Amino acid sequence: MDSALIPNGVKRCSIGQFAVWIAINGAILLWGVWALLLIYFKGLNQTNMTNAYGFALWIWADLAVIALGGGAFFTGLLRYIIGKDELKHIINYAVLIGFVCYSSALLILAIDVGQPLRAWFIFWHANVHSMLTEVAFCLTCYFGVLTIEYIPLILENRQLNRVPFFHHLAHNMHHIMALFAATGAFLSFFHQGSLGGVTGVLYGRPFGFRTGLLVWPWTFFLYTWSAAACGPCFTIFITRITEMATGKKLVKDNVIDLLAKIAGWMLATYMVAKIIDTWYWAAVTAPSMGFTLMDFYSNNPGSAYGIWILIAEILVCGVLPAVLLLMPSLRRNPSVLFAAVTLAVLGACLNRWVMVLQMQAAPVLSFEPWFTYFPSWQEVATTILPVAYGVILISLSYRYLPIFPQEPELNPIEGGK
Amino acid sequence: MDQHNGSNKKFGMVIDLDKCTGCGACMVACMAENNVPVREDETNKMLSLHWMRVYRLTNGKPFPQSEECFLPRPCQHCEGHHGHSPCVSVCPATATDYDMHTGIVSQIPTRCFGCRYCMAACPYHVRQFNWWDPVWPDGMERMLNPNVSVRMRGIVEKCSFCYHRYQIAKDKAYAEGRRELQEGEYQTACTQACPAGAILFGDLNNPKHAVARIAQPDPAREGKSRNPNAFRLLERLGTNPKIYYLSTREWVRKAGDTEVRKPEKA
Amino acid sequence: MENPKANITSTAAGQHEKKDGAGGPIILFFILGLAASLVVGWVFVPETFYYTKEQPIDFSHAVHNELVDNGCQSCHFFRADGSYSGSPRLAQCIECHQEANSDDPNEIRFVEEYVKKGREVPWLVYSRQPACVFFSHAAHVKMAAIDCVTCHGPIGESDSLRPYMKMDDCAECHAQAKVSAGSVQTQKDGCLVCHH
Amino acid sequence: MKIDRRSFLAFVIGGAAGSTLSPLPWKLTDDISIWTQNWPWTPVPPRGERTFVTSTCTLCPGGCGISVCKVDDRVIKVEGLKGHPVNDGGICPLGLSAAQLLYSSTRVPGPLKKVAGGWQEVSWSSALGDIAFQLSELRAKAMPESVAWISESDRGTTAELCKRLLTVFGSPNYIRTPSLQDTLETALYLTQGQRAMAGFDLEQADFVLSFGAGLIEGWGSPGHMLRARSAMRAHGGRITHIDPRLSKTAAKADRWIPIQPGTEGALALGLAHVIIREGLFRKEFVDGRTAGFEAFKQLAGEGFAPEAVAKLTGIDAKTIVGLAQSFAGAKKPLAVCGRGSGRVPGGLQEALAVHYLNALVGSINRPGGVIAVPEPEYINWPEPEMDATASKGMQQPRLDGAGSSEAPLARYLLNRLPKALASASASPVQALFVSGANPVHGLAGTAAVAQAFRKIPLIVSLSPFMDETAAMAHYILPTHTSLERYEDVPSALGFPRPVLGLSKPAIKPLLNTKHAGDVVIELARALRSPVAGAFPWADYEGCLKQTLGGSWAALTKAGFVVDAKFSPSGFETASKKFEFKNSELAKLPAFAAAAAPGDERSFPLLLVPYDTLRLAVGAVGSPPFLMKTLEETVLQQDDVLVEINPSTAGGLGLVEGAAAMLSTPQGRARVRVHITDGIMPGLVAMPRGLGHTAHDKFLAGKGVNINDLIAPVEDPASGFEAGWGIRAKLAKA
Amino acid sequence: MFPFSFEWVWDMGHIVFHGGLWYALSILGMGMTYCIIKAVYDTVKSKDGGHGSGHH
Repeated sequence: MDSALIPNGVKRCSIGQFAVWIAINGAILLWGVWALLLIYFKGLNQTNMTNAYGFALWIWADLAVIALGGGAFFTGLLRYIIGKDELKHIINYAVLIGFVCYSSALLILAIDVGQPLRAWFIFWHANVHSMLTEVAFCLTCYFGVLTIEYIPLILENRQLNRVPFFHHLAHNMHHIMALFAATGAFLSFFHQGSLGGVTGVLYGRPFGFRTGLLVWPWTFFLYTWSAAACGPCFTIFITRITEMATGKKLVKDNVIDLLAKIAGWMLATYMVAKIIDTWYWAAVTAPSMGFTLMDFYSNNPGSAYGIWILIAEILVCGVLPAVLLLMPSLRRNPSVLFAAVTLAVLGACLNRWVMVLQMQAAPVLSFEPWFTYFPSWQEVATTILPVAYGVILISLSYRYLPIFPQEPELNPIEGGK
Repeated sequence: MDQHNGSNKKFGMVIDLDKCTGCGACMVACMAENNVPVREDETNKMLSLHWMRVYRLTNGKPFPQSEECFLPRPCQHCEGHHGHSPCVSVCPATATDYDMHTGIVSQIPTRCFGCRYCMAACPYHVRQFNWWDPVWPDGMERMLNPNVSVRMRGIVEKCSFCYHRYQIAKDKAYAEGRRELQEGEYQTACTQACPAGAILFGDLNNPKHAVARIAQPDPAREGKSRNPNAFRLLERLGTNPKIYYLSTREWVRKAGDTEVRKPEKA
Repeated sequence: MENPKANITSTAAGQHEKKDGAGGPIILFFILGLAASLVVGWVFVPETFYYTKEQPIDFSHAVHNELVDNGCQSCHFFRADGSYSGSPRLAQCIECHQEANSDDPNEIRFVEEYVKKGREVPWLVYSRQPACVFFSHAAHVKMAAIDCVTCHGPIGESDSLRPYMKMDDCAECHAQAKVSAGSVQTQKDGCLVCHH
Repeated sequence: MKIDRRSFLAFVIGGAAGSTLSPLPWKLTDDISIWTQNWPWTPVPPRGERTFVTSTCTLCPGGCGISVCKVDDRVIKVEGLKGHPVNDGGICPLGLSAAQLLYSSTRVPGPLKKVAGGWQEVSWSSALGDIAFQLSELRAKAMPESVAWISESDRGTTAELCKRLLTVFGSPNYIRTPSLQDTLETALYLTQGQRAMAGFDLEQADFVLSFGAGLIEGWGSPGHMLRARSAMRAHGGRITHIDPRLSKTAAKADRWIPIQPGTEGALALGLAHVIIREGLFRKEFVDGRTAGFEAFKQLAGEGFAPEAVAKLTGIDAKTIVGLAQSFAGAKKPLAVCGRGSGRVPGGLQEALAVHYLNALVGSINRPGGVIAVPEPEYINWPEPEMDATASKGMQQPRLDGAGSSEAPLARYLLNRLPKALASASASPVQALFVSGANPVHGLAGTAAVAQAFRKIPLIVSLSPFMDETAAMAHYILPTHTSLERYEDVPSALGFPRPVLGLSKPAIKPLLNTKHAGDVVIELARALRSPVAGAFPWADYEGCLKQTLGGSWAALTKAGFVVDAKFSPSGFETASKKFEFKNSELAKLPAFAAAAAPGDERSFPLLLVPYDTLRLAVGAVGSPPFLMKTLEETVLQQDDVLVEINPSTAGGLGLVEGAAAMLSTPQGRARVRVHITDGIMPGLVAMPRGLGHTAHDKFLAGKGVNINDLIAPVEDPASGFEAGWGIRAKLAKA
Repeated sequence: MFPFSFEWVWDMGHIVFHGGLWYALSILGMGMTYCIIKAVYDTVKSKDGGHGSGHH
């Protein structure tokens, strides 16, 4: 029925099957939309946030998807600026994933503010010294870049591409994509960094506070670095999942291997920096503010904020995947690779979780308790909403756009057209 | 032609914790003065709006060595380094500001769009979010103070040192042809209400004012007090607050510091 | 990227284009849309969305200003605490208007509807500031010696009223006069100077 | 020209371009944001002229001066009155919340009559007419004494008007609600021969020994006590507080000595023992100005040696001796008693023991001591003319037995009323008026109180609020709130000097309410002659003005007048001395500590009430502001938290915040626990003032009324309510 | 209402921030403008080419 829209040389499931898949995800999406409407009309009292937890699940989700969406800028950087040409076979997908991540991040930010109707004040009455302003500006601009990068992909749809203007536009945009990618990398560097800066500058919060370089705390650089390390891991992770879901090989091993190797190096170097940072923070910064490392970790057995979380982030989800990715023999084993990228993705998520939520849970005043928080269903639903939206957008894109250039070659259609 | 009146003031407080009885008058005075709404259930203090909150501190020792102390906590009006208090520089929309002429950290509800970054920045939890529409029980909206605007849902609010009282006091002075205020002409609602006289308010820059005499801020050490019984909350963080607390009990002074962590409650 | 496929589609599209004819009508439609939305935006919406309200009583400043002894201060004055009285209350009006002093229908209506019933007149005040603004008349009139007309216009002499001021108007003057440039953020006035 | 998809697209693009060039989207964006800044459902208080009304707070007997801030005709806030001798600008949280009571949604809008279990609005004349008719019937049946009146105060013109109405009607049954005042004035009467208010010059004392008195938790005049405590400390005064619980007073004291509850009187005698034994008493006072010292010496000497007292109180003997030495060694020591805020009169012997302690150190009628503050004498109305019915009625014994041979010293014994009602087959009270009191919530053993009240055929409530007692009434004749009325305030509770205050209306009455005094006058008028004849005044305001006479001008201006020349007079006993012993004292039974009701085996713990200034007790319920200030360790959602020691909690397997079932011989209630080291093991402490069933949603249904769980305990010496706790059991829920 | 009323300051922070921001935005804007104009040009050219060649 929709065969005219499906790219040439590839096979897609039946429209019925596809419709069911979209419907399932659509239902989840609608659930999220319902929660979103509740929040818009009734206010943020629909969440379980408190005055101690001003930032909660959403901000974590925001930081996490942006970190993971970092695959787009970093792969773009590698492909267009550094000239790692093999990566052209995965760049489309990296861009798509980035687009999903960033649009989700913006959506979540729009829910998260108490006065969405005047959220534009952040642009209009901007305080340029606020990390959040930098985040908002760069995020929006970079989302523009991702849109620019995604548009030619849409225009390459078989039917759209028949329109000469679209065809030429796509062609021209591809032509100067390096320029856009470079601008995107510039913007990404700053907003990934400012997200790190968000907690790093909070000198009233010794858990998050870091010293740094000029106006940038060390977390500024760590966030950019970790996004560059874990973003590609997420690209590989989603690619693998897509391959599992479609039952097809979509990207050649050498491409994945190259990206995994680079990600491994990035992760390894990031971990070195992160460990130094953690040590410096624990040994110098925090004590100068009257804290010891263990003040930041709850002594309660079974606590969500025990020291285990630091061990998990650095060793299990940092050093371990870095090692796995750096050893060619290991990373070439598909299962090990998958495990490694999964851990790296978890590591980035855990890092953002800790920097946002544990920062607020840990009391600063000696007479205040550890604060607890558990998200309300509305928060969960609106956080899952982008996931459903991402699945739908990826499914649509996969079905109708030539996302994977290597797919026809890897999956020749019998009696091909 | 800077029409600002004379020298820079640095309004601040001295709260004598030995005098404070934890009666709660300051909280009520603040609520009544500043149109802070009340909700049916106010027992979750982290969902409750209170510009002034009285904490109960314990020395953590077993019966009968246990001791308690009450600590009223308004906005600390941190000066940080040169006015860069923890919350001010983080606000993306310039809804909060530090005024060098008064030392007051402002919060403008109509500019705020509710990102809550300042709440995350403030270690004292003085910044609170309007999770709900402000609602007054039927008829009680008649006691709203027109000098303080009612804050809408979805924004952050906090203690302003009753800035409107400064404006009112200045109006009176202007009417009498004066630019400068006498000590005591501008008082916060909590200071005025405290039946124990535990709260003093005034200009820390003016050595004639009681607050300056008692707090004895040392400008060379970011306002650290020279009074051995005085301390400020979380001084080591460099927040440079303008609320000085007095206590003759060492454990109380320590509790205000970051170094002593309370053993966690199960 | 380029492949023969694209060439084929492009020529196919070209063929299609020919059938539709030239771009003339498209530009026409573009202009139509442009014009329509400009009319909607500049004329229609302001006409429908924004409306003028009539004062409950047609009050003439000019007439009153001639009759009173003390100019504006006769009705608008500073209270002992330095606050400004603003629009007069009924109690003040009654001092002269216990009974109608003329056969002016407005005055008669005022006496009948408000004075006799003891109701305050719900004047519509152009210069009324929103709840979040603290405006000190004392600071402006007494300290800075600014004339009433500077902000209110020659309202005492006419019935025409100056449109209300927006924050930018305040800001302009404050920036010029550097009223209280104590803000760390902006090195200009802090918001608290006017807002609460 | 064909209108196809592309033309449409062009049109849309053109439209979009045009819109961006028009002010529409920009103006709309701006307008929307302005709309969010002025949401119509966010109230905007109208501006206006700010004025202040000087008045006196009448929400408690504290007599603090207040300044009511108004904007036009709205009351904005109540502030303390600077320069007032009692509170000098300070104010307690309840006083601050008075405006919330004024604008409370629980106010009764006009006279109500209960019809078939529901409320029917009636006119004042019909309500007063109906009530007068029923009262006349009682008079006709020659049982005027079956009318009773319960009020929180027995002083001032309003109380006098009520008493006068009862007198000319023929009933002796005017009953003041119980309070520490009962015991203190009896102690003064017995030892000094004066009917006076006990004032405590805390401010000038240098060593205050508090036997559980919640000096900063509502005891006496809160506005004064808090200020006096600071003033006292400023000149180096110290406070030692004796309390089983680390109350706020204990926490703020210089020294806290936990004690086995109920043994405070024994400790006082123990201290006296040491003081006498070591000869630390002020000889010049004891020798020169007291009588019966030898008898007291004997009393304290026998059985109150430190070791014996230590056993009883749980305070070791060395501490007792040391405490006695520091107390007697201070220049101006002052001992005070009365647990918590002094809601419960307590045992007379205990009050006497503490009073003797003051006498030993000479702290009677001197700066820094206990001062007998005489009743102001400005109410000099002519004796009313009484007819035979009235005279006969007035000769009947009081229903509460106060002044009878059983309780000769007591003037009012409201605690006995429920029993008196319950024991009779037909209710001896045929008509009950309740003004400025809420006994159904405030008396110990509320179930019995409510049951007894249900027997009364006519209950008339003069409450401004729909409180628990009003809810039980047959008529509600709503009175003005504290900010709407005139009221003379003859003294400030516990203040060491006479201060006459005037409460002035800050605002015209908002609702169809009347002054209680006017209700009395109009009721009298409706009862016709001879009752009406005793009330020559047109209205209450006229009566007050006339009564206050020359002071009126000063009172309306400043809000108070002080007797600058006041100095405490001498003793008015037969011996003109302070009497440790006299014939009346001799009649008192031997000193014994009151035990808590209940069986120790089934109820291993002790439940004790505590007071806090953040909860109103008595005639008014806590307004929303107060409820908001409650700590999270007091109330969690609708559950009250009871305080227990970690060792108590450990034994019961309870953790912080855990739900538990608290049972006493009186009843059971679901509570949660707050584990704190600030309480003696084996004790359970619960705040007074919660557990309302009436009032607004901010108060009703929150927590438990401790009076549901405790039982009345009668002091054998006086008949006063002397309960301080009850045996209890706590179990995991 | 306008940022220039109050919060705008001509200082290093604003210059660096807005400088960087507008630099990036101009590149994006100019890049897209170029692409669109070029695409229009290419479209017209290829159409003309189609005519000329008489292909199909």
